[in-house]
Amino acid sequence: MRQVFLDHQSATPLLPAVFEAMRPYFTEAFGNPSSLHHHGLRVRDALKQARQQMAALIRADSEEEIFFTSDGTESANLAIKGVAYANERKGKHLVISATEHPSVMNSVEFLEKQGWTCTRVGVDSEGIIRLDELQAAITPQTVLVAIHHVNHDIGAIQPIREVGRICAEKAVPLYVDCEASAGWLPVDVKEFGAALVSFSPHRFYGPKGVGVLYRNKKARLVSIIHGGVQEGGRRAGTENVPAIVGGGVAAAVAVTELDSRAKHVAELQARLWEGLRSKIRFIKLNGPEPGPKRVPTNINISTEFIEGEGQLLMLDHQGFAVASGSSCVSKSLKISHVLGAIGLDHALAQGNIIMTLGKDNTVEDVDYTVETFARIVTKLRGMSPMWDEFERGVIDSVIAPTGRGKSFSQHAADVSGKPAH
Amino acid sequence: MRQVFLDHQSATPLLPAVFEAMRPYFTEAFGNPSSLHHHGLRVRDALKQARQQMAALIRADSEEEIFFTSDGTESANLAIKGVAYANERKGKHLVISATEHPSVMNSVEFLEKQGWTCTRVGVDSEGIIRLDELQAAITPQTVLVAIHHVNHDIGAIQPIREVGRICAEKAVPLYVDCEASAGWLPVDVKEFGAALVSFSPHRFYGPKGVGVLYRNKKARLVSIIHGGVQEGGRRAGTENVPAIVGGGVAAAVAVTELDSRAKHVAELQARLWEGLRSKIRFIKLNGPEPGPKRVPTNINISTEFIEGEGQLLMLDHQGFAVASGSSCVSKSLKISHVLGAIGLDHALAQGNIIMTLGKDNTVEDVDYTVETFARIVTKLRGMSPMWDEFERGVIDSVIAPTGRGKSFSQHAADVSGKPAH
Amino acid sequence: MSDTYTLYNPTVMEHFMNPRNMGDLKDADGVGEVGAAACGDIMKISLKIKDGKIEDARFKTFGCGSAIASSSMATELIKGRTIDEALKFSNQEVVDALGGLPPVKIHCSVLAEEALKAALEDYVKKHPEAASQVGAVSAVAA
Amino acid sequence: MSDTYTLYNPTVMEHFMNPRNMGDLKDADGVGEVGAAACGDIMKISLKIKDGKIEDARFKTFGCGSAIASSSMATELIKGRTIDEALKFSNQEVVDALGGLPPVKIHCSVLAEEALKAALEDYVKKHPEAASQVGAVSAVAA
Ligand SMILES: Cc1ncc(COP(=O)(O)O)c(C=O)c1O
Ligand SMILES: Cc1ncc(COP(=O)(O)O)c(C=O)c1O
Repeated sequence: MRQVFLDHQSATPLLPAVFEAMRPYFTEAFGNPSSLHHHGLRVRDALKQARQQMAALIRADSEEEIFFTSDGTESANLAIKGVAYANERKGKHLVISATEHPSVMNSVEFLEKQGWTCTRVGVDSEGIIRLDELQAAITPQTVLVAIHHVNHDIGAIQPIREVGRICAEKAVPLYVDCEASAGWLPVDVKEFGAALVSFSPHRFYGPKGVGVLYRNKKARLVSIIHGGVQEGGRRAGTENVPAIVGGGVAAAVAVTELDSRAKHVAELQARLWEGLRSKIRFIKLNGPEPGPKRVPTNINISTEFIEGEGQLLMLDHQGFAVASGSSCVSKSLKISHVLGAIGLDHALAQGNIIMTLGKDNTVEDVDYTVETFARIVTKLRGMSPMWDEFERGVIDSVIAPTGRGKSFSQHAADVSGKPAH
Repeated sequence: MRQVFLDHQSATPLLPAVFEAMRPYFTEAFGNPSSLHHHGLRVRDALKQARQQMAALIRADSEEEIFFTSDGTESANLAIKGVAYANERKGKHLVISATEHPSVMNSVEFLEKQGWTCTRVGVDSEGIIRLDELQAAITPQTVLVAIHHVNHDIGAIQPIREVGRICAEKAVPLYVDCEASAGWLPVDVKEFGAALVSFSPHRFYGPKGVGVLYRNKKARLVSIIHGGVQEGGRRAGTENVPAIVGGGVAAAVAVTELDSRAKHVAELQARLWEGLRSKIRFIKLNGPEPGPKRVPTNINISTEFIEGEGQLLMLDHQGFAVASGSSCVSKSLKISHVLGAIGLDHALAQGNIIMTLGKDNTVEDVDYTVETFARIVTKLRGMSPMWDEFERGVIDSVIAPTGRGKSFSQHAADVSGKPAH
Repeated sequence: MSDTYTLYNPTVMEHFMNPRNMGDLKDADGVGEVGAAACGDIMKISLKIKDGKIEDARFKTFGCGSAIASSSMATELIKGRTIDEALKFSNQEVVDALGGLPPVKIHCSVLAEEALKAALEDYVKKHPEAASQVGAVSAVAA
Repeated sequence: MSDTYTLYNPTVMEHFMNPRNMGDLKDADGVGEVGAAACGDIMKISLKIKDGKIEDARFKTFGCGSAIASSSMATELIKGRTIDEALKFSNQEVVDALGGLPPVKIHCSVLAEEALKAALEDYVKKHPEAASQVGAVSAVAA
């Protein structure tokens, strides 16, 4: 069966060159970088090179500002908790946006249990942070502001330079989670005014098992995984050498291919959304229109009157890999908090599908996706009591209201006897 | 040049079968186990199999008791902090041995800063925990006892069954760090009476980048890396699928080869120590004699009147890879705390070398090591003012005292004007 | 491949991809529509009842794969049963017939049971003459 | 390979593997032995001094590779210098001549400087007649 992979947000295949670069570090150069003999020193050199490659991707001055962790989640935990613990005496207040990734949100929640407080700055209906709210949120007790570069769900690009300027004015370090942008959009730690930046090579054709944290030397940071003195004392534990080496090569390739990759996926993104919007009624794009405010890999749509998991399963059955922010696909049975934060109607959040493009997707993939997806929508609407009730005027559309009938939420509340969210 | 790798404690080369098992998970089955489409479900199945393989190695009942982390250090952090935070209301006291790995020691130190208290139970001169002290250390506030199975430096096997019995009597969960034993000695979580057990496949020919934590369902454990709901909510972050798969295969191989590997290295261990002791004067074995109280991979020696880093460097120059617990090799300029805990004389701690055997070492390797090492000792003693002063009766030997001269420590204090430790 | 690695077992997948009894019944004798507040699933079951027996059943479902499969299976199971039998119907029958559901999806089968019972209740409301046969309805539905 | 990947640079390794001036001097004119409490390194330097000039120098060292290389290099550098010149000797010369040491190992070069100065001090003690030439010794050694 024809396979179309449209879930590059969750995984990317390893570049063959990356695999070849990793290969010798499994059996031949298998040393531990902490060892003082040549087996250890050889891989220590390899780590240094990888650090330089990571630094180059985000235009950091020195490889000494690069720390390796196990993934983007751990990097976010280290950035948030490591800065919070290091500055405990200075203050115990944090500022984040309402649409950060769970690795940031839940690190902050953990600190809240330990006595920290946090202000969550709201976003507009496109998912862009409200700068005036941010400005107002920072207090003399604030020790860290954490705003992601690009949102993982809806692809909204945040005005990071402005955020950086506000933080610089207030002299508060800024942590920018670049997991959803690094390798696809230019990241420049100095232009961003970022004290900390995290990303993970598995998002741009590098291996799983390695996360990166950039830290400007001026920012205080303590370790959160304790033990030996690996990574300059900032992260204990035996380094995952092959993954670090592979991640470095993936970063080096990303530096050279960034522009062409971005251009390619931007064209597909525009075509995909144009195709979907023209073929399917009652469909909504979540987040900004394709263009300067949206990462070119991401399309996040809500298709009215049908639920997301069903769409995902039928797509999978036809060979298409996508994701969804519907509550039925999450282990917590909650809709994505990002869809909540942009004020998306509950019914539309349930019909959510996320398609993320990659360098190997083609125009044919996109056209085939539009065509297949339109058929699936028709099939699922045929099974949906909501579609039927919409057609009969019992409930109304949120996307294109007709003025007839009650809302989905009202209807769901009526039939279940409880409010829908 | 002939290469003899005697640092299996720090690294092991990947088994070819493990590499082959990992290979498809880089480019072909590259999915994210959190995804609901077939790319994700395929790797989810693979993780389940790896969990079963890990469970089998330590005779756990169910793969649902296995959690994946990034390495042994993180597993130790999760065990210690995850149990401490989960039981905060019950009590804030921990009990560990004085010779635990830094990942345990430093996790505990971190908790101490947050208000926990900890009792460090002493060991005898062979490094075996004092069970009476352990018994006395446990209080009604104790929420966790952490005692490693085998010490990483001196290879001492702890009487874990007795430790487990004491913990069971006192109804306190026991965490056993099996990083230095798993894959080399039988580990049986039930026989140990362990609520938690950690280990890492990179210690038995598996890949770096994965650590394992077994947790009995009855033991309460909260997550320390926050974010998504991977690993049953116990460890957020994208799983390192290839390493997990490879680690599972390494565990499966270890199950079948454990006895033959152990027998092989035990023979080499006896021969190595016998050779060293007969060829080199003033040399001491740290930890128990080869036999039931010592892991068969480890030889830890102190060679008097010369320093460890120099020995290590000269060995490296001749193609031998070893480790040392001397202060000159550690980034913190401190001798291994394990050598301190067994009350080793400071001069002997400085002359420390650790040789750890693996399945591919041979009798010829061992004999060649003894011969080369003896030559290196002669060369370094020829350069050492201490050797000269010993021969002239200015200072005395600790290993075989002659009754003439002062101690090294006294001498070092005299020449430096400060006490030696 | 899509067939080897699926979120649900093959029976569930088969009922999801090729649902039985999908649609509405013209002149249904009883219709029940229920919803799960948390998850947003909505399920509607229509019944054709003759001589105290369920002659036909149809469903429409807004919800995830297991919700669709559960309603498909529930309507399959219920056809031919007497009202009294149908009133004893439990979600576990759906789970068993589907060969199991993931723990987090069991509520989908509960929804199917609730939709069926709502439809039976509706039938009794519209057909008070049947109330004697189905004395248990109000007790169950309460 | 061992030659490509070494803890120290090739100059340091060369001085460690083939130390210059290793040993003791029979009838040394000055001997200094110093130790670093923290690290346990001990370094001993013996000097042969004639007409206010260091004619020969030897070392013995208990310590790590950089301690041995530092004493080898220090004895090399110091030979032929006058006492006055030797008294101005700084560890930085050793570091530079070795082409650098890891930051954590700089103290090894300091130890070499100290051992040299201790030997010079010993010389002055044993040869009070030389005190005029070396007025600075006590100040330095204090
Ligand atoms: C914006 C963002 N931050 C953090 C993470 C966590 O990274 P990882 O999956 O590498 O743990 C993700 C993962 O998808 C992400 O999209
Ligand atoms: C006994 C023991 N525990 C924990 C660890 C830490 O494991 P890792 O190196 O996988 O982080 C080690 C590592 O050497 C060890 O020997």
